[in-house]
Amino acid sequence: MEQRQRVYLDHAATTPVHPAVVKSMFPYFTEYYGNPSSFYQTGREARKSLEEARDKIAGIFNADPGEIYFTACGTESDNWAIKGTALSRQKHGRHIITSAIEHHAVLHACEDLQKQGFELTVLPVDENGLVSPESVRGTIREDTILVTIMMANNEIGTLQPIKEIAAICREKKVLFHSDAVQAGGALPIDVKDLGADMLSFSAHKFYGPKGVGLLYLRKGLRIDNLLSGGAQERNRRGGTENLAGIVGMAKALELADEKMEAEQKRMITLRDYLIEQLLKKIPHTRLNGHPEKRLPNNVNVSFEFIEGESILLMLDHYGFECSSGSACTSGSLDPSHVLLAIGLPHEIAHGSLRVSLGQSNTREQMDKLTESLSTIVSRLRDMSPLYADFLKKNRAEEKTASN
Amino acid sequence: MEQRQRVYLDHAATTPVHPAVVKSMFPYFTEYYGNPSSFYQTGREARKSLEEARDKIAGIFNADPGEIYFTACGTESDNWAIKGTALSRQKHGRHIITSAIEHHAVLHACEDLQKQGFELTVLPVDENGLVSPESVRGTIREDTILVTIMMANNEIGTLQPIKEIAAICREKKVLFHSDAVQAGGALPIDVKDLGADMLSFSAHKFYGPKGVGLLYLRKGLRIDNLLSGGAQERNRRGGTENLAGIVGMAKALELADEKMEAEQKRMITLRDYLIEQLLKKIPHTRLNGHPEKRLPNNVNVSFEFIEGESILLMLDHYGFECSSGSACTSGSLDPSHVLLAIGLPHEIAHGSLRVSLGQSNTREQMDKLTESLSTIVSRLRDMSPLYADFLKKNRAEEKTASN
Amino acid sequence: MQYSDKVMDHFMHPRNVGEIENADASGTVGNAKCGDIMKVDLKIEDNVIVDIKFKTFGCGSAIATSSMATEMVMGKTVDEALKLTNKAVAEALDGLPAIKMHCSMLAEQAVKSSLKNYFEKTGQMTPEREEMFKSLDEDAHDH
Amino acid sequence: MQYSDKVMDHFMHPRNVGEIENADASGTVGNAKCGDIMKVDLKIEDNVIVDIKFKTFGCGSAIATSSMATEMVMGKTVDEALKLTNKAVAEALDGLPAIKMHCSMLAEQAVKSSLKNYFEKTGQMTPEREEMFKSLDEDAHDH
Ligand SMILES: Cc1ncc(COP(=O)(O)O)c(C=O)c1O
Ligand SMILES: Cc1ncc(COP(=O)(O)O)c(C=O)c1O
Repeated sequence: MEQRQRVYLDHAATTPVHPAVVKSMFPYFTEYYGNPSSFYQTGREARKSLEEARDKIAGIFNADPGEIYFTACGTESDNWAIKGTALSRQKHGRHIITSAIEHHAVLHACEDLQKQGFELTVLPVDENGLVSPESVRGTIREDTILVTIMMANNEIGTLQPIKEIAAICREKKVLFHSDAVQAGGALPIDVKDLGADMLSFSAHKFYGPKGVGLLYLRKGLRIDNLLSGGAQERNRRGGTENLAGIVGMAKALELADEKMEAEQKRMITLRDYLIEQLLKKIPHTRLNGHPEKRLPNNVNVSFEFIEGESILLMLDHYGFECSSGSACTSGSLDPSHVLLAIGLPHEIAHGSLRVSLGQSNTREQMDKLTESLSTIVSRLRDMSPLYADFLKKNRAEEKTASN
Repeated sequence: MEQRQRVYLDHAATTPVHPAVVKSMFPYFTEYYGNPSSFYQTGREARKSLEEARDKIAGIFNADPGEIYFTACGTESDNWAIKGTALSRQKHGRHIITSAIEHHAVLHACEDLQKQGFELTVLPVDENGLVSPESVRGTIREDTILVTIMMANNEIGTLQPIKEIAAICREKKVLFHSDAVQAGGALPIDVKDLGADMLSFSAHKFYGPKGVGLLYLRKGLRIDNLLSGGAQERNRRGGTENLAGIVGMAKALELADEKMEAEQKRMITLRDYLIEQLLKKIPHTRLNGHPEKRLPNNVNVSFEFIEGESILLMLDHYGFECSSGSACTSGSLDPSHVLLAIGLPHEIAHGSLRVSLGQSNTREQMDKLTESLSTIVSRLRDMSPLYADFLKKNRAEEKTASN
Repeated sequence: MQYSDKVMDHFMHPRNVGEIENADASGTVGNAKCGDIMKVDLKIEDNVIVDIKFKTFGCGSAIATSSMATEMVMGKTVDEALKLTNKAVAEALDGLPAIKMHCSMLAEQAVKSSLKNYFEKTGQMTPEREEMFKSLDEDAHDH
Repeated sequence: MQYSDKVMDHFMHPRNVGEIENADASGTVGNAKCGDIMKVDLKIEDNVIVDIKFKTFGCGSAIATSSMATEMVMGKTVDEALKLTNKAVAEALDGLPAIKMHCSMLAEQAVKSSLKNYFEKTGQMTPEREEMFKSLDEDAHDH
């Protein structure tokens, strides 16, 4: 394949690690390599760095350091919050509420519990991907033990009314978890203001390293362990701490926090510009997800009559790295459950594209992307029997109309 | 505290990352940062590196690449193997067999299951820390679904007869898991020869990074997921892969494998020299664990009449970083469950010291350590009421004898 | 997942894209729900395929296999064309990722479906030929 | 867990280590099972502690608190010594890690236990003094 300049546009999948983050991690491999549980100097140094990272992160989220638990990834945080709550609360009830557009880390964790006899209610979303807080209220029962609704959707970018949902759960005395993996580092988060009981984060979504995440667990809240073992994380998550990763995560969050406002503004401008250009320059294109209540960096569009993987493949050929709404690449032929949940017909869902912007992206790249996409979409439409049918139907209608 | 040259002697707790390993990881932070599940070039490159790492590791263990599942640590591997087996086999039975000297990652995972209604048999060990294969055979019942016995003990270094136990389990059609965290990189491992169904490893024990481990799962074996989510690891372990960590783990294992024989020999020589010196130069000292069937780098001794933390503290002051058999440092006052399991009285267990050697340690350091320990032990004995009692009793006995 | 250079070539520069006006036969397989539709038009003279065109809605390998399959039967007699297998298409493309093998299946079936249409239209359907289409209805919605 | 410099000083250079031959009183608290034993010997003249020695089996902070506690009561009258609190010992050491506070408790109790022995031996036990020892038996095996 010919090599061109690559333009990375899939920051919702993962981000490059920020050079300053790599630098912050570096000493922990060969120099400060101690086990934070160890007694001697090298161990104490490690412990100190560990707790400094925790303090830093807690500060940014307006949490207590004792509310931050380090994990291996967003998936672990989600599984721990959901399964840990279920196991610890099963005497009170076995009913769990989630939404139809959750990440698989949440949905599959819930389904694991379903197999063990828990009952699951999966709330629908509206055409913009919004969960209605009132539907949460209406669905909570006597035996409901957990509501888990994501903060920001990873495919269509829709932001949920988490604060309202948290308030309802608090009122109803049901625990509330939110998968905030896509929100971490992108939106300001104040746990006290938010009122959620548990929040999941993953470092590699905000220019931190892969393989490290965290779970915010509100003070006083006790849930069962998922990873039992040593006394790490105050006896609640065993395993020698990934200190380099944790230090890196803290650094990455700090950097994101410092430039949050400016970067958010820049992302929104870029995002809205790209959306505008795509809708203007490519006919039969629709925006998926909420027009305003969406992640600053998320663009998700459907191009009618064509299929997503072939769009991605051509984009890749032209040097643009994006993601599709079709799960075709993962070996399944089903389009994304999120796009179906917002009511897209299968063939439209198949023709979707997610562009998730990041720190290195520019307006110039948006122009080039729009241009390439214009070409790609026409080429694929020219090959598409669906488009041919559409044109024929159109022509027939025009004829009828002009008669 | 005054700064002296530190001598690190706690390689069973964790190891520094080998510089070549750090180097191998480096490109994966900022350059090859793609998500291995992504479709485009950056993702495909990541996928390729991921599978190369898997192939390399599989080759070293004589396993199929499809039998290697990446995890976040030894603790996750242990929890997954044990809980995953239990949940997937509970219709066949709810009885699990383990040993009294397992790491807490195994013991606590088993205890979590106990709380959920599983039945646990904890096999005793002999005075050297050995589990008897025949006791495993005798304990297996109709409803036994899992036997989990560690390969090498992390405190006293005893190596279990895993091959025999695996054969018994195979004969009895019970799944067999072994926590091989301390054996990984230290002993040659051939999964086909060994015959275990599941094996846990953790990279930071063999000069790889913290926060990455693996579970070997024999081909065809299906257990429930612990971390459900995306389609990673063939749908069996969700979470974006810690690619830098995985590449580092493969590199570390490769390095360990290359110099396995030579390093094993060197370690055993150093270990036996230190044991000999300590027993010779410090009276009332005993070796814990099996004299021959032990990890090449493990020394565990008890100094009678004194307490472990104070030994560690003085050693730390002199620049030696070791670990104690007392769990005092972790906030509990109980001595290690392993030392109690081999029959040490509490006060002897409290006075234990673990020295776990590594690549940088030398014979000269062993001499210095012995010297420092001589001084430390006498100083502490001079303060010890137990030692005073012992001396008085001795004098009284001598008197009686000479009468 | 990595496509071969051959697949990429046929994807980026597909052969025989289009429709044939007044085609002698055509066939469509797949459905939008599954994410793959292939339509094949044939121009046939003396039972020889003198022109073939396709339109495909689908992933990269769906387009590449359509292109390759049409190229492979172009100029063949209808009975030779009937022997086209998905394996042969995949091999001609230097292989397909395992999860994409169904696309080559679809290409085989699109060609066969157009041939079936031809035999039926021209009254040439024989029991032997009928036999070759047996798998068609089962598999087409099954991929 | 990090010890203060004061703790390290008293641990590395403990004051008043030893035994007193023909001590006027002595007391031992703790047990080997828990990993801490402290023994305190007293030499008392005119109800004033003129000498005090300890022997301790235990962790770093057990040794440091023994050293500090003995230093704090040396030269005091027995009734002044009776007012020693674990909190005062810990403070004098610039604090102890939370999980080590029980050690300062043990030091307080070791001193008190020796004083109790003194009062009993010399027939000086009064109800008021008795009151001061109430916590002794409960806590000593409880830490
Ligand atoms: C025998 C054994 N099993 C499991 C573990 C847990 O490994 P990790 O800390 O990487 O989770 C360790 C080390 O801590 C160990 O020594
Ligand atoms: C919303 C959401 N939740 C959870 C995850 C899982 O995070 P990780 O891959 O770090 O386990 C992701 C990303 O993959 C995500 O986007």
